[in-house]
Amino acid sequence: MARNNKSLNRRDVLKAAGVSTVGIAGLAGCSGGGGEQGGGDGGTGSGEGSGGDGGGGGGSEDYPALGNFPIDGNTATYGFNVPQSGPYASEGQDELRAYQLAVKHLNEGGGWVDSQFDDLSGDGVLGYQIDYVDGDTATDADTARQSASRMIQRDGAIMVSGGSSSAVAIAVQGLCQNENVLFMACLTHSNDTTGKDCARYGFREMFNAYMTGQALAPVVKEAYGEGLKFYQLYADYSWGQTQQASMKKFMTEVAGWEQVKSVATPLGTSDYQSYLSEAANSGADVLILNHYGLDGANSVQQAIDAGIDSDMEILVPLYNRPMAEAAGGAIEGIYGTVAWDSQIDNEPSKQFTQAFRDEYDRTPSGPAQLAYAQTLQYSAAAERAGTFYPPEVIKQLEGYEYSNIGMGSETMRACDHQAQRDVPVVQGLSASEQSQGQYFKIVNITSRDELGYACDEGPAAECELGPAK
Amino acid sequence: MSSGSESRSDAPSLLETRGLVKEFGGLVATDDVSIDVKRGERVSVIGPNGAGKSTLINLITRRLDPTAGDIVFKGDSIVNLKPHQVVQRGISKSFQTASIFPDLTVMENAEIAALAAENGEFGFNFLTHRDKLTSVHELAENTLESVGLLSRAGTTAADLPYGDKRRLEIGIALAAEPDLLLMDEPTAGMSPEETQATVDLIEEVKEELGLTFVLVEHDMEIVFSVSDRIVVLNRGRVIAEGTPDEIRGNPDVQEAYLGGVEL
Amino acid sequence: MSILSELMVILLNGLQQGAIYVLLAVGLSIILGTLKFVNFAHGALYLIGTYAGLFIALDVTLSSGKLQEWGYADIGLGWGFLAALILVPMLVFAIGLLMERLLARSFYDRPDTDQILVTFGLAIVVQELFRVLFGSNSLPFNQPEYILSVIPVSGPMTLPIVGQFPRWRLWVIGITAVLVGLVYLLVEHTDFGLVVRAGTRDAEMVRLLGIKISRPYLVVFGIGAALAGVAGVVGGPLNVVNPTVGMDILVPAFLTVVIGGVGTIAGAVVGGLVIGLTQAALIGLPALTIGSFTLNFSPWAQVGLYAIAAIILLVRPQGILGDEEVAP
Amino acid sequence: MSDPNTTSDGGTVVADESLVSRWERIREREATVVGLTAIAVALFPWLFARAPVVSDVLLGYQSLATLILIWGIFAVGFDLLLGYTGLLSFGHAAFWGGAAYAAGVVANNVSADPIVMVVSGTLFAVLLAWLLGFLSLRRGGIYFSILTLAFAQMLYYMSAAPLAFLTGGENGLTGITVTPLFGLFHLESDLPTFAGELLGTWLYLFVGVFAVLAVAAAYRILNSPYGMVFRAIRENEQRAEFVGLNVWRYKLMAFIISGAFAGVAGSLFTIHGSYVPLQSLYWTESGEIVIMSVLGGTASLFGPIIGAGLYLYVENIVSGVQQLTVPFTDIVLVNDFGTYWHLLLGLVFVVVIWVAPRGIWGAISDVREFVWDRVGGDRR
Repeated sequence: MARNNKSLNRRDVLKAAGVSTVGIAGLAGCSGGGGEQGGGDGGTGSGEGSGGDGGGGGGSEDYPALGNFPIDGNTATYGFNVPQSGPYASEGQDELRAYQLAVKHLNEGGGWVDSQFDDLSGDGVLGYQIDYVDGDTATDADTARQSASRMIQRDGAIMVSGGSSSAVAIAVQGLCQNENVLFMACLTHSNDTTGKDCARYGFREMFNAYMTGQALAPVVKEAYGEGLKFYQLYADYSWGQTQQASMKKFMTEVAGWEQVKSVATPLGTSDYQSYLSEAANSGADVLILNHYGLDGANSVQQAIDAGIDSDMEILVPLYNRPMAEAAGGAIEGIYGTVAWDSQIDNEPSKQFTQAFRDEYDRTPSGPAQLAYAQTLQYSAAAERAGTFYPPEVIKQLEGYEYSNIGMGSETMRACDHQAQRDVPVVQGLSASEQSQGQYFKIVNITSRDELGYACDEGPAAECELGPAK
Repeated sequence: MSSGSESRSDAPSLLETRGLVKEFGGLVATDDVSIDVKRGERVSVIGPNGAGKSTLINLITRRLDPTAGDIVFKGDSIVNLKPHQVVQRGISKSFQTASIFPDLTVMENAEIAALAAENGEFGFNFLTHRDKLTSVHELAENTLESVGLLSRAGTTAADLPYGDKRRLEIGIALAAEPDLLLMDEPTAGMSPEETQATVDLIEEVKEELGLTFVLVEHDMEIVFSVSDRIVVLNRGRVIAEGTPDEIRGNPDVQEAYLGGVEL
Repeated sequence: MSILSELMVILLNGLQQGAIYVLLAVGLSIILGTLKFVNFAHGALYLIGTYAGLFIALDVTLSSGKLQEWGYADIGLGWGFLAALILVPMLVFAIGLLMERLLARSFYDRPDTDQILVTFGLAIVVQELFRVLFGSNSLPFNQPEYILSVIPVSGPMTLPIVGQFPRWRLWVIGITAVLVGLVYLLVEHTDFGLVVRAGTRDAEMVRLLGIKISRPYLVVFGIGAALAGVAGVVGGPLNVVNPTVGMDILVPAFLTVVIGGVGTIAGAVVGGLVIGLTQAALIGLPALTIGSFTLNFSPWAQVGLYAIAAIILLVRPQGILGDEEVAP
Repeated sequence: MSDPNTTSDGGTVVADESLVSRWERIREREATVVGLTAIAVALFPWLFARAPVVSDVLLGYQSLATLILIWGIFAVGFDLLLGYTGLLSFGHAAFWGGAAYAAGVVANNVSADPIVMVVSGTLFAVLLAWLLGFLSLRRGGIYFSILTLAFAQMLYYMSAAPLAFLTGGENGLTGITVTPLFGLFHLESDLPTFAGELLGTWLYLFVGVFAVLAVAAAYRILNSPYGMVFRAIRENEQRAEFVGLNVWRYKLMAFIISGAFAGVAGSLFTIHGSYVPLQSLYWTESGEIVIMSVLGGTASLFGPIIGAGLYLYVENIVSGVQQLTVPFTDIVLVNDFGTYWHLLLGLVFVVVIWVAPRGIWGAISDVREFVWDRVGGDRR
């Protein structure tokens, strides 16, 4: 992995001067953070940034120290917190690729920096070179927080991005709020992220469970007709609960279907046979599996094995790539939503896909697009603000309208920091049609006009953003 | 019943078993065993392998639950007590193999036994520094002195020679200041010298403390030299009981246990 | 749906869920009972069985892990499921023998805690090794369609009363029954089994009787391991496969042993049935409504498994079929 | 022992006033142990996160220093059970996570005062330990380990789903805002002047005080009758019973005491993170404390703390190392070094159990004794 542009960005240069390679435990050195071109940090991460004097342009004269602001030296560090081990590692790797690509484009130009983001120059941000540190969340909220606090406290990260699993995003977002560091959420689908657990310092580009229900309902009504009965299984945690509630609401209201029963399955269940037997004998026409990730892969696979697809239609509200990989051909023909897909036909999507392919020789996944977009989005906001001072960056992001990331016209809503955007609806491909990075076909892009909720409705009603400083 | 000990028949009973039966699956290990130990008496239990000696000891120490029967100690039934409660009531046991705390020092070994004697089966004194427990320390010292190990107080118990481990083991049993000491083959696995030393020790204890004890032993020499009375078990039943002389001359015992060999 | 069919569904689901636990528990139980050895790495043997089964039976393309990085993404022999079912037990049997010789043997005379710790460590090492090599992504283990090209084993089948039921799950029950039956015959009706049975009761006695016990020990360990391997092959296709499957199944497998009682095959079977049926019943039972309060059982399915273990242990510490005198 | 000469010299050598033996005696003293601990706790975050050169080599940071102390408290308590009493619990996540949740729930609903949180979390852990100990100790040996594991998993699943209304389920317990200590000091802010440079935050001071207290309490317990009885039970449980000790109750007390330490640590963990992850009840957490204690060295007071530090250091810092190079050169030994951290720890763990069951602290003691032999001369 090419990491030679990476600096640890810590302490002042004097302290580090004599140390060219850092020794670990007296055994050997590490060059993970080789060159010390950066140096300097924003204090110990608890709001006492000890008066930096570095590189101008950061507006350190105009604003007080806050979080990791002001930035010492001439390098700004982003923290990318992704699953690198555990069941979502492949998703995390793809996100990391996109983050690295974004950093490269920010510093050297290319991709959307040249074509879509007028605010960005391709020569760093606000005169600072962009550097990054990455961490492994292991899709575990605790590990993710530890990793994020390392980035913030030791490495002086001015912005943290990441996600994968709403629990991780919510945990890290809370930490970032306390530490006064921006969190640009990547893949997190729970209503809570911009609902009851929303934060002033957190921004979400991804849509949520509520919107998934809204996006799917008209499509499946069209495909399967009206007056059907549906049966739901849902993972028994906040995402699953909100997901099944929104499916119930919109399948009833929009598609005119009737719910037979909705059954909770414990999170992390590996054997769904007992639940599926119940569902098969319920007399329903449609089975909605509100499971994500591994739970989803298992429940879909087992539903197919039990022959449920011959009598019932199956819906999987939210797909991701690891799940599709694990379930294989079982997802054939099953409707669901995805964050983004490389087949979406517009300029930004094509440009991103091309840039990603040029760099890595592979097709980017939905989360990769989110990772790339969120990194550029933050950088552009800082440019517009003219400073990295977090409250000013937040002001630039709140209520911002854009249409440059391939999902149509969007608004980053000020009241809950939830992007108002289109949602892609897809169908799974058969095993023989699947290829590396291609598991779905786009059926519909449900417009944002048909989605969402007002600031005093649904999840947004529970949101209190908290202070900016 | 206690035909062999007229001299003491009017003395109070210290330990009495009444019709003790213990079955394992279909096998009867002890069958209707009733023995009576008077205060101050030294009783030996002998019998061939599998006669039920160990089972009897385990029943008395409450390691095993009897299938039927009762055990009375100092006038109260102890059949519903737990092993440590039996010890607290005054029955101490010395094990077949030297059962000590190997990684602790000799002094600590004695102190643990002394602690149980002084402090009872349990206490909430987990924030009391143990240097403050002077009575425990004194008792431990006295105990070590009585078994002749005080000079080795600081040695790790595991480093003692086998004979000394044995002495320590008996010391641990004595530290509880028991009314009755059960000794399960105290000389098993010992060299002749060590055996002699142990016999001397038993004699010594017998003289000094006037202790009541029940001895289970293979070595006839020891049995006949230290016992007031002998109970012979065979196949779980008491087949004879009496003074060493009576047992020596009992034809049943010779037949069943000694295979007819004249002692 | 009639009550009868509902009960039948619960019964079948319970049998099937319990079956995998039984396979693991029998191995754990005879090793624990005979060798007095606690094997926390039993789950790792299941893990090895699952991956070995997958790679023998199917062509697999890895999407992560070091093997993929090194250019060996396409692994898997594609020899079919029957080959896996025959080869994997042999492989894991051999691994079991190695484990006994190289590791377990040095720990027979050490405290229980050391045995648990070292096997726990081994389990971590195996899991991490698999993660590094094959990636932490889940791999699909597709159910075999046919065995011997003619006998259909996957897809749904229609049963009387019950309705549709996945065919493979019936096979799981069947294969488990046959294997456990074979082990039962082996232990109850052979000289080898005599040593095992005697060893379960009193290893010291067997040693005194002069039976050279080292070789039967080795074989006991091997058989226990092989059963875990088979469980991996049979259970693998029920779920997606990833490096944590071994650790995930270890706890229920141990619970099965504890519930049923150590050292008896019948105990392991009973334990597996109790756990499987408890889970299936909590999921399958309709919600209980008292006035305005509705108690839904299914969220409690996982909890119920542990609760039943707690209750059984309170009432019968030695397990349902455990022998009182053997229990420490 | 009251008389150091008796213990260390086998009672055969009388007073020996060499420098070594005098120092030995001082070292034994409680105040010294606690004092040294306090000094170490005070210097640690500065050395780890701020000192010139040293902290650059270590790559440490403040919140990891705090976390190491918190796990250290947990490990000290755990070792009372594993190292001294010889009971291997695989379910201590129940007390750590249980206390973390209790402290969090109290903070959200009653009072978010840090002291109230610690007290309520610890109290909950103690009650839970009493209950689970009562059940699990019905069986000895391995069954005890399995039962503790099972009960802790039961709590995990309860928190995951049926009790999600209280625990936040998979998302963890959020929304905790810890109020200032004594209503005055914001825990996350830096200490004034010199103390700030040395210790860092108020939170570290708060946790540090508990860490020193924990060491003092553990030291006192080990030198109380309990310490003796615990070791007796470990050495020979049957014998302990047959000197008339109620072994079962002492074991239960050992379990409860170690649960209390886990409770203090778990509550502090909630204060440290203002968040409780569901994972804090998962069995891997129990596994981690076992690994920490064994690596550091069981049956020693400081070994487990060292183990906790080492484990967290490897988990959080070594895992981020991308390339392992020969020191002071650019020669790459291993690429992607960080991804192997778990595997490496597992291997080290197995090796430690196998050949060096006394862990790192045992190795340190051996070296020290070796040096002592050279310096003091007259020790055995």
